[in-house]
Amino acid sequence: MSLLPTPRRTRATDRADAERLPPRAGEVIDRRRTVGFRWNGTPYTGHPGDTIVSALAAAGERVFSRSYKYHRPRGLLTASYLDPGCVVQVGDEPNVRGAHRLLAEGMDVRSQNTWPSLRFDVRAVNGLASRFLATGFYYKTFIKPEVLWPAYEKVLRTFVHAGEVPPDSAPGVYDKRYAHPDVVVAGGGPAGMAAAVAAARSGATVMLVEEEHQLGGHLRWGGPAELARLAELRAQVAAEPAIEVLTDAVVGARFDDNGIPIVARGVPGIDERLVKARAGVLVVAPGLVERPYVFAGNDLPGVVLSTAVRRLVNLHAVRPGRRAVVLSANPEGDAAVGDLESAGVEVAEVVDARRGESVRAAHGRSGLRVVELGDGRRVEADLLVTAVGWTAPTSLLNQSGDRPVYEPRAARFVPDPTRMPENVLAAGGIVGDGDVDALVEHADAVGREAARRAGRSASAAVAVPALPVADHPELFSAGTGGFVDFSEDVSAKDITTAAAEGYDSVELVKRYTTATMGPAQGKLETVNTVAVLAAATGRTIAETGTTTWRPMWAPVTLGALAGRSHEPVRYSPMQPWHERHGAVPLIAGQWIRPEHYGDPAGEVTAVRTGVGIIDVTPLGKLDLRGPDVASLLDLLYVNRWSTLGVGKVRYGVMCAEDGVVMDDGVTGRLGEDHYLMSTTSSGAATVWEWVENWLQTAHPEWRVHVTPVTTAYASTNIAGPRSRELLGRLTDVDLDPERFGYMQVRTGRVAGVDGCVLWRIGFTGELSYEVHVPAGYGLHVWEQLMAAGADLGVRPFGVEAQRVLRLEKGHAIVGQDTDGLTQGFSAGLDGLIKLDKDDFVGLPELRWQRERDTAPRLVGLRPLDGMVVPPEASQILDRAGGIAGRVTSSRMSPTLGRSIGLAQLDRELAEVGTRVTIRLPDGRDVTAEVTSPVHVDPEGARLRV
Amino acid sequence: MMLLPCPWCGPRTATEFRFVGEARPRPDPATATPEQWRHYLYVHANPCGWSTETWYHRAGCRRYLSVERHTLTHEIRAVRDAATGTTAEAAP
Amino acid sequence: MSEQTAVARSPIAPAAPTVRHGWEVDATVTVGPLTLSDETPLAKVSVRAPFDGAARRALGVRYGRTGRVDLGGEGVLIAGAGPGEWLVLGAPGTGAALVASLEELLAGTGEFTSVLDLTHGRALVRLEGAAAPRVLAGVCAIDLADAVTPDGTALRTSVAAVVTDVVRDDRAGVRSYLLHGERSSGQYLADSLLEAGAGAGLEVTGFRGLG
Amino acid sequence: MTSTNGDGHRPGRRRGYSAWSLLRHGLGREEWPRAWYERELRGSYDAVIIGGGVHGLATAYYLARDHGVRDVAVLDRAYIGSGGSGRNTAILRSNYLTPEGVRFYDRSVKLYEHLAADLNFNVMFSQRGHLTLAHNDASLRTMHWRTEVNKLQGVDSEVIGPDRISELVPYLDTSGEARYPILGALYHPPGGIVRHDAVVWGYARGADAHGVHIHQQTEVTGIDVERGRVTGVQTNRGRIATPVVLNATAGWAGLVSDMAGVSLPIQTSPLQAAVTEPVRPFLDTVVVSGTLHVYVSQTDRGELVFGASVDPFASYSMRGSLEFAEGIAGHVLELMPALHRIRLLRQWAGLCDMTPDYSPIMGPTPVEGFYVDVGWGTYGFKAGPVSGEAMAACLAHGKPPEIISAFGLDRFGDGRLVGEKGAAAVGH
Repeated sequence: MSLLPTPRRTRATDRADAERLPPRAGEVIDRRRTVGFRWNGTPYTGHPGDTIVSALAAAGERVFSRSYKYHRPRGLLTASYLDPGCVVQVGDEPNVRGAHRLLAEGMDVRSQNTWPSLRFDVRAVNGLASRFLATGFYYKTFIKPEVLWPAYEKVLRTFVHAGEVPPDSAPGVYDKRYAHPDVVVAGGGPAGMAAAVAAARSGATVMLVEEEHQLGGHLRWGGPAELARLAELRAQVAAEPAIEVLTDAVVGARFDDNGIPIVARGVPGIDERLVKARAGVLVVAPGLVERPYVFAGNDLPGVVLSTAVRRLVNLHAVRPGRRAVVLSANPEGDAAVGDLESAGVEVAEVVDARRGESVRAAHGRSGLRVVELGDGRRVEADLLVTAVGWTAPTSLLNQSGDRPVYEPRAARFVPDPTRMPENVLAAGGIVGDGDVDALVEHADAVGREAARRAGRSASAAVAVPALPVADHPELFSAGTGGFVDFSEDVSAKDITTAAAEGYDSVELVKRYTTATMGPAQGKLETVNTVAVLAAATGRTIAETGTTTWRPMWAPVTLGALAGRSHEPVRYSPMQPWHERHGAVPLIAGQWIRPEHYGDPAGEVTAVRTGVGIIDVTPLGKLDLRGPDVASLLDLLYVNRWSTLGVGKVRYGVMCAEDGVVMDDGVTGRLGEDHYLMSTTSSGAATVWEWVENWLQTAHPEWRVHVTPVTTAYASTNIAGPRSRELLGRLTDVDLDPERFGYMQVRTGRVAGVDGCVLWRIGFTGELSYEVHVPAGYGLHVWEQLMAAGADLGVRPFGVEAQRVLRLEKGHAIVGQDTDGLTQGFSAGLDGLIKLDKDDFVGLPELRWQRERDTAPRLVGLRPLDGMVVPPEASQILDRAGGIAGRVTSSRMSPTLGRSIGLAQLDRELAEVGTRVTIRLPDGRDVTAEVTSPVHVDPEGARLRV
Repeated sequence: MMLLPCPWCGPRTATEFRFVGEARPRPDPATATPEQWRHYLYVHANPCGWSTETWYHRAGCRRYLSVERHTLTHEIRAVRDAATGTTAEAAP
Repeated sequence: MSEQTAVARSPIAPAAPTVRHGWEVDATVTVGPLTLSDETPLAKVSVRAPFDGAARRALGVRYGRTGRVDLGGEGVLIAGAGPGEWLVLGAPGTGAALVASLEELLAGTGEFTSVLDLTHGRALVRLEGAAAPRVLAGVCAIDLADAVTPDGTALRTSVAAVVTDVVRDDRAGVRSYLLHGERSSGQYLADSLLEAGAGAGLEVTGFRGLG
Repeated sequence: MTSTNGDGHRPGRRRGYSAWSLLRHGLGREEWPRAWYERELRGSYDAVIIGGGVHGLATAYYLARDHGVRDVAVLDRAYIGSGGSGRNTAILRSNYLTPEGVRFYDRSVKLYEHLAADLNFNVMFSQRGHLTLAHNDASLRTMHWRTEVNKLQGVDSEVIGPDRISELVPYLDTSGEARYPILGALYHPPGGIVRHDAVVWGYARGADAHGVHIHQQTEVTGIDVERGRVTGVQTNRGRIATPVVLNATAGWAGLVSDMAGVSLPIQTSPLQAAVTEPVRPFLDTVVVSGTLHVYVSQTDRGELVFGASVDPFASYSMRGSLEFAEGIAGHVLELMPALHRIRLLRQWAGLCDMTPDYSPIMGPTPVEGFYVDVGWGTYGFKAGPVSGEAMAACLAHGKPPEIISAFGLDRFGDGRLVGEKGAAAVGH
């Protein structure tokens, strides 16, 4: 007959608190209140302060998930954030750490990776089949036939061990803020608290960050002495206003110059907050992580760590089992024995590893039934508690440049103080061992030193007392099998096999077996992996080394990382009018501007036959002042500027030093030493930096002041044969063509607004005036233009009409009709480039390009069938069917009633009159004739009226 | 991200700056051979160690800076204004 | 020639529009402890000169600091916005007069200087209240502690991913920041601040002026 | 180059992997043989390949298999696959922009399609399709351009609209309301993902079986050049005499070339990547947005793998940055807002050897016997097999085969750049 009671199957509500103990001194639950939730659809209750799993454990549940590969039942192991068997789905949220997340009313908690149910999972793999799923099996199978791999893969994907994200997942609330604490303390145990208090008392501002829901670390589950000490430390922390305490929060990483992301949950009204701290000094005090023991059956529900038992009993007042075996190698294990006894658990056997006693294996199906001891005895038990040692979670130290070294005497890695950067310190168990007094004394010195290094106290360097490491037996594996990585279902045998196959370095074994790559990021698994590998290869643990500890310490939601969306958008002052008049928006970089107002072809016709106005505010504009502006322009543009008179504007093109076309625009000379330069909309910022670059790094002696004024002016282009008539109704500037000719600039008053700049230019090929008005009056002037031009049939036109108009006129668009390798002579700039200038940016490359004369050319293109509009990017073929060029711009011309285009075309085919073949996207070929790029009014007569 | 100690603005996150590249002298365009010019255009010393670079503080003082930076550790040992030579000590 | 009285508009849409000093402004009045006001109508003049010469002495303000001075009979705020770069803020409608006064002030220096009225090219808001640093810390990486950026600090940095002049200009002992940036993203900047300040109770209030 | 095989090792295929062998090993106690062996480091080799990543190992494999050159050492200063080969996001595609690029990467995809069978090692190439999203007119135009060039080279690409995009990836916000609306996408069905480490191991196992020596933890500290030609390499384990050296060290390529006195037009910058916790598979295709600098795929393990563009400055640091993680998360959520509760698990970085035109540098150098297979930027993994094949031919015959003739080092001096910037910048 079994010594264990048979679990009784009852309704869950009957079992609430079935395993709950009488009140404990350090318990964190509020027994006066209950919290209702559902577990796999069944209602349960717990208390405020319970984690999801402590409430379920209190109700007698012991299985919380199925494992990744073999779908083995898994229960509680660490009872902390790291617990690999307690990952659950909560509502929309996948992969919730059930042994850490506090219970909340109405939670819908479900097990993950189970089908059809947690209790009966059809994918569960028995011991025999698991041999075939051994490490590396994917690499060795499904190789042939190749055509079947996609089908295999589909099946593999159904095995995925994870929660799910519904496509209509409700939005979350995430926050992000910057912080500049003098000291960040990672870890709120006794050492962290003491370090924080000492730093604050030395004048530092401190952020004290604790992963759990309360400060205190292991003191919380200690006896009366520890609890008294805890209360004292908490009071000291609370008394320091310079300490900001963040619980349920983690230091995610340590980046360059102490850039420290802190991820905080539990902030009211916020799902998760990312604090971007830039700390003077980082104090690393995460304590130690208890390490599981590797032996056959070590993943059975009921096999737990000593710290897990102590948390469960003392914090949540849950009886973890009925009959226990304890494997202890340290005081924590011994204390667990006391806790179990005080909780009424029968301790059937204490196996003292310090006396050479051991555990060989655990047996059971859905939970532990029998423990097999090293001496061969078999003990019935539903609980096996192991206390075999500690892992120092050195991740933040490694990220700081430290290389912790293995200390065999203590059976763990310890920091190498010689490699710690000046702005990082460590305290507590990660450094060494001692009683609470020793830890606190050490941490107090560390805290004072941290404040000093952060520049908050002028004292001499603080002498930090030594914190020696205590002896601990090296206990990693019983050599009987078992799991090394619970999250990834990697067994000791897998590691040994991998090493034997040649994957015998720690990085290769990690990659081959995926050990340490799961959600705990190696904090539970790394050292055991290293130890098993070391044993398999005959090397020491120190020789074997560890894998890289990468950010993040704990996984962070994408929502918190993203924070609020900061995607700047820019609007012209006329935007309200555009919105009211049905403009279809076009997103052009940060700018939102009208693409058209419903009828782009009609807009084109209005410009060609009457008058239209377009908002061109996004055009880049730079105000240039000083006696050396002309020299600057001569250097940056390929054409000549020193000859430009006051009151004149000129078109210019800039190339980079490799001769590639960079930007273009017109620049006007407003006064003797005053110019206004325009750039493309997308190039505005780049050109400004470019100008400053040449001024600051090449010609600091030039006296030029550059000020970006893109949005100081609202810019409107008034275009069409009746543009003069329209503008004349609103301005005091003399528009007489004799006195204000083509390519000239004037300043004056428009619609009652002073300080306007008027350029007579012609991107559209029509008589046109570009009016730049102080931006605050942009909407006013625009409305006045529309009103004053009503009888002239004035129409607003958008970017699409402008594209057609400029294409009819053969004006290339930089970046569309050119690309990242298009040099000046391939952009139709032959007449503009002045190779006889002494210098300009890109001159040598353009000189060589001219000499070679082999580069592609920008040409006009007309399909013989004028009704065919070849889509832009259609390829042009040479006679052998190879690529000879491409259509860069293509539209139906409302003015000509036929299709027209621009193309980049190989030199040999670029002569006017040549017929070329265009391959359309649908596969058809059409013939087109090469023409001049200028399709409408090649003489420019319409511009000079 | 590393902090870049701007001589004008003090230490700022590197995201406020634009990396322009290794400081390289421009050959005389009148006499440069294609080899010399394209060496200037394309070839980098690309050291794993100390490098003298140009950075532009686009979200701050809008000055071009000459920066001595270690490309592995990201330590920065000297920063001056590219035009005026001003260092943090000399900035007002 | 036909025209209507021109009204200037800020890029930030007012909740309750009214016209003052020739500008459309927000008539909303809030007495809450944490406010955001659109101060775009203020005259904004940029001055460029050598960073450490006679012009700087004439202006009396160095890079990184602010000063309030009387210029041509107007009280103005001068901020050392960059090395060799000053931002001068004055009452609405005084831009042209400020340019003239500044040009006169600098004429005697013998240095290469430029004075440029940027009133229409920039957006300007004021974030005020004890909790202002908390709001700003959501969108700005600068340390806003008194020890680092005391009252009278001027700096330029990224605020909600937009380059912004941040000028600390406390009023009656209450934390107050002027945020000055390129005009067309003014609405975006205001929206970003309101979003960052929603949890802290940030409210919009009307134009205040320099006072 | 002559073919020798000095240590008497019998080249050829060792006992293969198959379902049957798995059964045998599963039932019995038979141990698997080593995938490759630790060989004695000899004083001389016919060829020394520096860099034990996919490029170096593939070159060695094809040298031995196709050209009979077996006296080859592959040196890695750490472990095989420790550089870019084990740090990339394992995306394969051939939808490049230039005809030279398309042809080259298409050959690579073709080799990948049969690599598992060729190497008798399942590299898990999953051709689940590849979408490059366009959020504005300019990028849509580039997608059309790439599509047309691809089609002319026989590569399967097309531009598709929001409706079809939505069918392929229902989680994408194709509403048009987004800050970066999805206007269309370049859809490339042959693209997909592969198990990157498996490619490294498969080539290592294959090369070893053909007699190649793989030496891990062997760092090159110098390259001996006499009278303009290579005579050997210095390592932390002693000198190796050799007439042929291949630099296949990606991010460290400049440092290794400097040892031979060859300057390269390369700047090294980190490329960061990240992986989330697993979630139930919902994303079948690879999704890329150049405008948002992000690419996303989901592995068979359920993890989302993210990558971005290279860090915008020169650096050899692989420490990574928070700004990368923030940026990638923000951009992923712009595309797929429902994913906000998924957690980023781990981030890392690799080093990229960026060239001015985003095309590689392959072939001989001014130093005789010193070859380069470098300039791999962010697209080296995609090109592993074809680079190995081409560089093996190049080493064996002393001159580059036609398929890489556009990628020579001399193109920079001659001003003949191969403009892949538009397709490669964030073209994963």
